[in-house]
Amino acid sequence: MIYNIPYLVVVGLILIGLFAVMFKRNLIKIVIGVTLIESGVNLFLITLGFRKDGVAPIFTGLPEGVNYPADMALPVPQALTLTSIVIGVAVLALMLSMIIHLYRHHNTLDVSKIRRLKE
Amino acid sequence: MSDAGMSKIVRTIASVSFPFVLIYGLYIIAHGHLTPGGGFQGGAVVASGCAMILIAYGSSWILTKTKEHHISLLEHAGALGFIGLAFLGLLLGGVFFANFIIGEPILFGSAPALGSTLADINTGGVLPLMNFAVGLKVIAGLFSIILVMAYASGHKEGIQ
Amino acid sequence: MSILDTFVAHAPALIVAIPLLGAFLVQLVGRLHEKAKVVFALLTILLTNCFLYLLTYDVFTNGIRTYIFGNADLTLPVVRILFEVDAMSIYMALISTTLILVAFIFSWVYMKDNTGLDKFYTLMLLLTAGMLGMVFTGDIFNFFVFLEITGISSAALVAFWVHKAEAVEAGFKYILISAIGALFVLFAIALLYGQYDALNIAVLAQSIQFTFLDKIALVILLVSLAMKAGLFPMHMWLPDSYSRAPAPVTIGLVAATLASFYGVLRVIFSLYGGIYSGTDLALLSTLTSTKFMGSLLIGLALLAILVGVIMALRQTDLKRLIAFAAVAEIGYMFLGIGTWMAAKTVHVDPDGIATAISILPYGNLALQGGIFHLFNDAFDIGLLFLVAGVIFFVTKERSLDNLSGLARHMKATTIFFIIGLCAVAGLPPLNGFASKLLLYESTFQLNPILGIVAIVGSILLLAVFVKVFYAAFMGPDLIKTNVHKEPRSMIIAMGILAAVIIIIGLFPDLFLTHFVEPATDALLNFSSYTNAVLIGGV
Amino acid sequence: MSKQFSYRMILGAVFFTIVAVFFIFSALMMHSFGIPAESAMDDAIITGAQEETGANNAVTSVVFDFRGFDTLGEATILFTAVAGVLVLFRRLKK
Amino acid sequence: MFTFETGSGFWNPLVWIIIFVVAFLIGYILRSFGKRSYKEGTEQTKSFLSGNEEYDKEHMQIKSSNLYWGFTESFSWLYSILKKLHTGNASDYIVWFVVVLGLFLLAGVML
Repeated sequence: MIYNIPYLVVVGLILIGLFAVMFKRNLIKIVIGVTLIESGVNLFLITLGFRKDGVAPIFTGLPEGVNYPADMALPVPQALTLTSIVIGVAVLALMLSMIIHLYRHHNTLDVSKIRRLKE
Repeated sequence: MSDAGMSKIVRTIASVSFPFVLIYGLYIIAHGHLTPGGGFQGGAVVASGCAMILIAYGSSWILTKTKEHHISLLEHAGALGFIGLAFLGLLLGGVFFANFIIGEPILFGSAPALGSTLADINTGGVLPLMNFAVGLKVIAGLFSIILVMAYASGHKEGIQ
Repeated sequence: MSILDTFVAHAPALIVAIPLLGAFLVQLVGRLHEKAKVVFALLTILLTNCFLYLLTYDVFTNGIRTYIFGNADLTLPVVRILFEVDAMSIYMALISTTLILVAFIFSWVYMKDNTGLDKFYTLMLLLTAGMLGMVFTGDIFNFFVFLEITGISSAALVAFWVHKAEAVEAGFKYILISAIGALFVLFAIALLYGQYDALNIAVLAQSIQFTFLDKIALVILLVSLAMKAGLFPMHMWLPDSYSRAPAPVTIGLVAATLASFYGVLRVIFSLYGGIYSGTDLALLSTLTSTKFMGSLLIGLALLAILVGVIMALRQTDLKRLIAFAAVAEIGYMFLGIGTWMAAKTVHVDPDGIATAISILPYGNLALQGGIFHLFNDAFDIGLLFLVAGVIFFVTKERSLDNLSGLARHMKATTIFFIIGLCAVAGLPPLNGFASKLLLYESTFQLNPILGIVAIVGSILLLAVFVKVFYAAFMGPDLIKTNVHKEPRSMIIAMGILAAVIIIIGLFPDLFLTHFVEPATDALLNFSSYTNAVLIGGV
Repeated sequence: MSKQFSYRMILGAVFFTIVAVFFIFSALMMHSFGIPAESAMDDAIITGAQEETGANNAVTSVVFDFRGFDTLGEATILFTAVAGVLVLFRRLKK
Repeated sequence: MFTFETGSGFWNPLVWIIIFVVAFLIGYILRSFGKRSYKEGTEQTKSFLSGNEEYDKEHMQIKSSNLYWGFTESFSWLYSILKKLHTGNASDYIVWFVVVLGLFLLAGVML
């Protein structure tokens, strides 16, 4: 059970992010919530790739006595996390640009006041 | 961040440290197939160095030195280089994304010995080239995003 | 190996790579001449279409085709990304490329007064590449990447008219929804990866045990993709973004929404196909869960139909009205899936011991209806959005209250609107009826209420569009200024869609046997999907 | 946050709790941290990386070779974001 | 080629078109029985509104928001619920996502 604490941290991050997106009214805080969910998912991916007493999966200057693959961290989750981080940057950039425009149009960052499209 | 840039102290420190950041980022890009790092990571380092200059000097100053579409051109070059390498793999290696350089007697062509080895930059096939293409793309892409957003938060009318 | 065979062999990669290359090049080409970018983008799409037709012929004659990226020296397990193209993927790809082609033709005149057109075409090509990648990929993480490409590019396109507050608001809502949905998809992928150490859909499908974590992953995948496809309580972004995007983008969004719907299909029928398509007695324990989920999907689908049409009835904004009709149409598709999921029965012998599990024939019929309806929805709703786009282009007016007597000026548009109206409301001679008939008959056998609600929704949909026809096209000529004839490129764009609608309306059986049934069989035939990767080819 | 409790807050809170409970349960039911339940694919990659791609860094070989198409998609996403941001901040008058 | 079976029925667009043509013919025949002797431009072609003056064409057109007035009025209770549902608040969209996620988790995982 003690070994599941990293997963609980992951779930905690995702839930905090989700809570922020659901109940916070400031647009910037909503975006922070989205990035929190994203960090949680990234952390989850990295956590899946960890192997106890493992080294990084790089052969340059590999210490003697490391028997690969059994003692190496999994490389695929790291690659997936890299992809996911870049995607997160892209989404963040676009969201913030839209918020700049929303602020110009509505002069507020309150999400409950930015609702010209309803019903 | 005011658009006029920051004080002289910040500017000087930024200009002095910028070359080091640049070198470090390029090192990470170039050694992507040997040590931790790669195109994305190194590109992000260089782009953060560019962002430092941007904050120190202000976006208007940057736009007097370079135009946004020149940076955009660099980004296109990176993207085209990447997908071009993939297409070259189709033409020369028979499959999309084939590693067509490995095993050939050209730069990056040699294969490393199996197991623990020393760093030999002349390995990896198309991987170092792709690292460079992606690095160029990330530098230009992130920098143009930051530049445009910094400019737009100070000015009402659009860029370009 | 002839040159044609080479083309066919590399077609899956090229169909996605060519729009990508075009997207990277279109801004550079756009510097040469004002119209060069449009021509270049159109040529890119046409080239993609050519490769797609080659691949279509091949897949419909020779079966599933896989394509592995990179030199495949490692054999098993499948480590490289691969594309797996079956009849269902082809079916979806044909819908998306046709809609995008129409959107490009339509945008020729529609967008000509805007700045930033090179980026517009870049984003449109990226949207195309994203959708095609989503439908072709056989790797679940790759699916996520293309889902994000589709989401980001379409969000930027929804907010294309940044000087309008509503457009930016719709764009923000869309990107929020799409980011959250995609992140939860990634979370589910990570759950699956952590258990089976595989990302290939076929490999995962082989090894899935339907444990607690698998169920959670299934639910998360299903709900987040359903949100991106616009299922009922999560449909609210859809009218917002559909109504505020420029008309060519709306067509692209229709296709993107359907690509997400394809994701739902893939999750249910391929990734978890072993549980859902299987009739093994060992699956008895999973039966209640699947049936409950099917019933829940049916319930939400019925609500989607009713809420969609009832909300559409009181809308005055033309594009928003059509978007609510699209919500109802999406409800019909989910009704098909839900009925299929709920149509599993257990045969019990007199002692009360289960002897066999089987899927009732009306379940497959409902699925066929749903998949047929997917096609019809894309083209009918697409045509109506194009008509709305023409009206907006000519009159610069969104509200139906200020429109009247348009039939006096725009005869072609009126005819196309009538065709779209009849098709979307399921009036008999056109294609909408054929698919809805399948849905009515099959859902009626599950529970008569379902069929009745579906028919009521259809009738109300007719009422909705009769209102539009009366308000916008009939009546006195109120708008006297600025009304000119619709440009020829728009008539061509609408004509393509209308022609497809009429042809399929006249020959529903031909289409059903040659396209819908192979697509449905490809979905239902779970073992052939996995074997194509695990035994053949790789 | 608003002071009064609206229906959406109650609805959201109830279902948020349900989702939270399920997520926490799934975290507890994951395999133990540091001991991957299954690692056939990753082991094959680690053993094959040097030979097949000629790169000492297995992660780079995954990023650019084994899953190179993902990286193309990722680069495309960055490209999309740049195009999107430039579209949003473009000059509106010709 | 035209017909497809649905298990308990069939559908053939040709039959429908033939019925359409026949109905059109019947309508045309009935129309040809009508009187040809009305005079254009006289009172015969004017519409009769219980003796009231005929409005201008502009005022005769019913606005689209008033078109299904009876329906929307009698279902106003439903519309008030639906209006409350469609708040247009971006956070609410995520709330609904979480609600459906919770529902499906209850239905699919617990059972």
